[in-house]
Amino acid sequence: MADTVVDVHQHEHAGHDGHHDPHWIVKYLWSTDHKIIAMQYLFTGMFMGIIGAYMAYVFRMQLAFPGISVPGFGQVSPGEYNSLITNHGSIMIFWVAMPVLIAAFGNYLIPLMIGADDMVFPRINRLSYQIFLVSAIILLASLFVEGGGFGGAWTSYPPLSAEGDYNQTNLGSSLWLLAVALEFVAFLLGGINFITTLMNSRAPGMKAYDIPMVLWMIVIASILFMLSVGPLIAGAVMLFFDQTINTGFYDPTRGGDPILWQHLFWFFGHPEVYVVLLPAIGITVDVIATFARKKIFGYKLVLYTAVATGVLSFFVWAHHQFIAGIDPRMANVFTITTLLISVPIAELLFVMIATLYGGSIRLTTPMLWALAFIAEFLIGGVTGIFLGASGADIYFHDTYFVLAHFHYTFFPIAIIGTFCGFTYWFPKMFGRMMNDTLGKIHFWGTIIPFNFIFIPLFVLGMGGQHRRIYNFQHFPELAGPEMYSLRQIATISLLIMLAFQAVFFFNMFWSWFKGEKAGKNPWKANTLEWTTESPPGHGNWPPDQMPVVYRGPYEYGHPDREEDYWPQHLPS
Amino acid sequence: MSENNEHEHSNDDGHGHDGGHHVNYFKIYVVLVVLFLISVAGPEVGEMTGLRWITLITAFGIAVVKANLVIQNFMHLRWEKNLMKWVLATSLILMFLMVAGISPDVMNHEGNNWENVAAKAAVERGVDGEAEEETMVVAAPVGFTPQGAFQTVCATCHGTAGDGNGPAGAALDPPPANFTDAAFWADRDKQRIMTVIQDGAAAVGGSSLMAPFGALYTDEQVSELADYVISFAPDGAAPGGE
Amino acid sequence: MERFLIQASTYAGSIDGVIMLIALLVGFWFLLAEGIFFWLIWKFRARPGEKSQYLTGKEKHVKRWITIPHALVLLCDVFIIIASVRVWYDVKQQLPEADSTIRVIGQQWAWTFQHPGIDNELDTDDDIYTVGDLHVEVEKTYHFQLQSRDVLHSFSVPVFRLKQDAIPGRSITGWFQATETGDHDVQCAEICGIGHGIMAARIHIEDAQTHAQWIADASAATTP
Amino acid sequence: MAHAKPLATLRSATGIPTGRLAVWWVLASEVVIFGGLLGVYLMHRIGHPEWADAAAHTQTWIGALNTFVLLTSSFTAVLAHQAAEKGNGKEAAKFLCFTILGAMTFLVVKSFEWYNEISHGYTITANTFWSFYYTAAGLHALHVIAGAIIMGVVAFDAFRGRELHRVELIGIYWHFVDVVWIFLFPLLYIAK
Repeated sequence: MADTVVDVHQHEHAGHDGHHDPHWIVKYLWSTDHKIIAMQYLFTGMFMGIIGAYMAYVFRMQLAFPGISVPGFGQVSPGEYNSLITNHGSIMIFWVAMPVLIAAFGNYLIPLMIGADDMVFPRINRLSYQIFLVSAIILLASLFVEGGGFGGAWTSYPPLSAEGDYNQTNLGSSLWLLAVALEFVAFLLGGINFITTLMNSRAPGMKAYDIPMVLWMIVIASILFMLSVGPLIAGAVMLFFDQTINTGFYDPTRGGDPILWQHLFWFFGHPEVYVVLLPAIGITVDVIATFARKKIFGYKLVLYTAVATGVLSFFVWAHHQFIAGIDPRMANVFTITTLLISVPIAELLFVMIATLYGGSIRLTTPMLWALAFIAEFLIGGVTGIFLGASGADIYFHDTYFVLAHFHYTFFPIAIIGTFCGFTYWFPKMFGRMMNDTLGKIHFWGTIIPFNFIFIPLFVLGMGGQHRRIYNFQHFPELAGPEMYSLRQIATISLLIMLAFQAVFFFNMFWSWFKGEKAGKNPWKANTLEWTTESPPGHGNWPPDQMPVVYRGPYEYGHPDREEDYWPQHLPS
Repeated sequence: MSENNEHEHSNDDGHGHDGGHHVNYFKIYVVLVVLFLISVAGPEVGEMTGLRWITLITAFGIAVVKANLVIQNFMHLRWEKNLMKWVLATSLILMFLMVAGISPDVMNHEGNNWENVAAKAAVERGVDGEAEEETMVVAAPVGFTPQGAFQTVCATCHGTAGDGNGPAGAALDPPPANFTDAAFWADRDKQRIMTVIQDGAAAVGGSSLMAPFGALYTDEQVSELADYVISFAPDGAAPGGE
Repeated sequence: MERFLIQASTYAGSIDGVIMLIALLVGFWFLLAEGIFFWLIWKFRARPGEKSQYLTGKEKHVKRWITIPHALVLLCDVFIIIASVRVWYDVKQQLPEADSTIRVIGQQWAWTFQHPGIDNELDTDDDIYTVGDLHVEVEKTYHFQLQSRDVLHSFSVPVFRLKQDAIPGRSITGWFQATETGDHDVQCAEICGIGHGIMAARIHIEDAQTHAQWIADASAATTP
Repeated sequence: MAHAKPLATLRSATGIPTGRLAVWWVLASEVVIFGGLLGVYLMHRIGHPEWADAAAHTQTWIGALNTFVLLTSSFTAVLAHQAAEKGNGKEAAKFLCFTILGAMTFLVVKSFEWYNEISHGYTITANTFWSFYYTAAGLHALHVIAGAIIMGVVAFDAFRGRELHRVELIGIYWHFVDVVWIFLFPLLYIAK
């Protein structure tokens, strides 16, 4: 099959390099190997995550103890506060959740789990990471330009975001927008690679229903991303022109419309939630199946509900705008579609819970993370119903209730999901086992404070506290001592949680160099990545041993077998 | 590997219908050019007969037909697997969905309990009309007194006594100006105070926390307000008048 | 909800009613799901020598454990939708006859309120403008016209359970009727720049006498 | 050769060659970018009948000339594909060069047109109609430039008889650029 993109130059280049070790820069920074690119995404994402967490620390300190000089930052001015919350949100979603969950796990797992030697377009893959890196650098640079970083919230509603006169951060907001747009381009390139690879490059014998769920989810997420981001890219170009050359796309006095941006943003923004959710669900499903030693409860059910969720997610976007000035009649339509989306999501969670039934559950660290995902995401899911119902949303919109709700969804997705996947595939990535005790200490040290951060925020939200206010002293009803004690509980819990992350980093580096050797298949799992060396060499498998697939990925506890697992590549 | 080989493969594997597509590309091209000519001529006919729908049909109807011809025959979508047709159709349908969801707000200029005043004004004045400074007609407060204005608006931050100790001022960084401080008046005149009230302190390089309030008051009122602000200055520190 | 914040408008109770209904329905599902979840983790913990069961999820008697809750979730959704849409209709779509109309104008970073004055008509000479203080009479129906001068703001009165964004270029009409006297916070609920955190106002809900007195005083103070 | 092109690229589980599959996905994402922009423009245009006065200043004949140029270049692109299918790299390169020539003509005409309009004061900030006009046509022109550059590379390879399958891929992309213009033409020029 030669009718594919073949790169002659790469051949020649590769021919030169073939027999001696390339310079480490070429090997680690200029590599086209999907595993190296995955690591680049993973560590860039982690680095950005640390920056995002630092921002959270600074503004939580300001909220709990207004006016103090925050250790490691100094006094927080209102402008800095706005910039911190804006960039915290943008970083956590665009530069942490997406690169880690989709790009890092996607790049690492797709070729390994479908039995291919690399992505189909390795050089586009590298380009994708490079654009992503540039976007991250631009974003970080935007924090230090004159006027400071952009402070108009991650939703970037015009006219505030469009006019320097309004946001006082002319350059910062343009750079922010540029960074986001470049990040979109990076993920479009990456997404095309993921989709094409999964569609075309599966190992012989691997049919559509033999693909591990995590890959389906990553690819469905990529498709959702590709189909939803287009209008926002167009909208971002328009906003960029508004900012830089003073056009009037979002200026009501010149025939534009500020509501338009909200629609374009959320037409992308809501599917985006599922773009990051689905890979996390996929990781969880795979981990649960492995450690419960169970076939997942209804493979097709999970797949179809995921697709249904994806399709429905295009019909619900305006529930972010119920009271934002859209026509009130439209709100009824979007209430109905929004509540309907709870059905497939509930079904996904039911299926995950039902998978536990009849299993033989081993509570390893990855399994704890997977179970925590379900338990915590349920809270995020049920509180979403309040916000999707237009009547209740009149009160809850833009309060801390919303904030606590989406942290209860994004935290399980981006943090719990990442730790789940990372601890599960760590042996494959680095060839050594992570320390289980340290892993469990880190787990409990993260999960317990997490709840103590956000449950007080639910209460504050119900008390009418609005978001994005840097100091509550101007609102007598919010400045009471009981309100402050709730804020302080949240902040102190955050400090405890951040402190426990040190355990994770210690565990990671220690296990990386000193951990117990993992072997090929430490978890006794079925999928193809466990059939090669840990870590896999270049090309993943020796060319003459490319795997062939004989069955689905979740054949655990099969009655015909003595062992409780049945790898995909073993002939019957 | 031989390039020729590769190419032959592409015929076999790529299309599954060897020897090209048996399309007379030239014929399609001629049809496209003819359609194109009609679409250009359409508006002329429409203008002559005064029938606007002729223009619309020839313009957009033909665009759809032409696009379809190109997509089916030149892009060979006609011979492509159904899968890709579905993908492209989905992306197109999503765009219709998007337009359907957005148009009640953006295309219409009024709806249930709301009215897009600015857009209506824009339609009203046409493309050549100059936009007014302030489309929203908000009358300046009647019965203005400088004291009253200062106490309701300015005092929130600058304090009732003009000493910068207003309830909302405590959290601000930099703190609100203290008008009773002689040092404050060392390099300020009335014109600057008026500019700051109207355009905000950022307009003179100060803190952006001092918002522009120009929309609230007429020029005379701002002048009166500035006089009132100057009256806080300690003896001898007040800047000269105009 | 009253535990957190008093209800001071006619529709605050019905909005809280929707919230309570959702809390009951989803609370039930939440507790049920978490209960089953933890029970399963405990029940099917790994025991040496015991192999897991092989269930594909295709068996009908197993599958109904998913399909029945599935249908019930849908049913609950229908209840929530009906309750929610009804309240939404009352609050946002159908405006009752107004006793008085006020105008609320947001700008960076202050609220300007235009009260109709003695003649109870807006845009006349005796209108009373205030910045940061809204005076309304209890048990009277008010319409408000919400406008913005520069960027998006959001007029939020938590005790009324009322919130509506102000959009530059648009005039959005809404209504409220206060049920209790008192002074409460008005917040801006849409980020509007550096001063978003200081964009506070107070709403003064007064009885008929006090309100009339205020109108008289304010008119006297501002009439030249 | 340990570093040979990945085996993954050579597989085709769907039956669609990997390169073409990817191009279709690129186009799907382009459809939503242009679809979003044109949809938004359409809504504004219907909501603002007064823009017809601004649209009256667009030069239909220049737009028509450009439409014809792009149609013709699309035709030569498909002829290049035909030649490539027959294995005739030189012929394919020749037709691709015609297509590039078409792209160049398009851009020259476009710059002339824009120069003319800007000198009359119809700049991108003159009115929101003109903002849309320049943004939509500019985004399209960007695609024309990108297409022309890639086509140059493909033609260079094809002339030496290499990578002939790429002629089809760039062709598909080029036809898409043509299709976008087919819709831009009536939207920006004809509907007045």
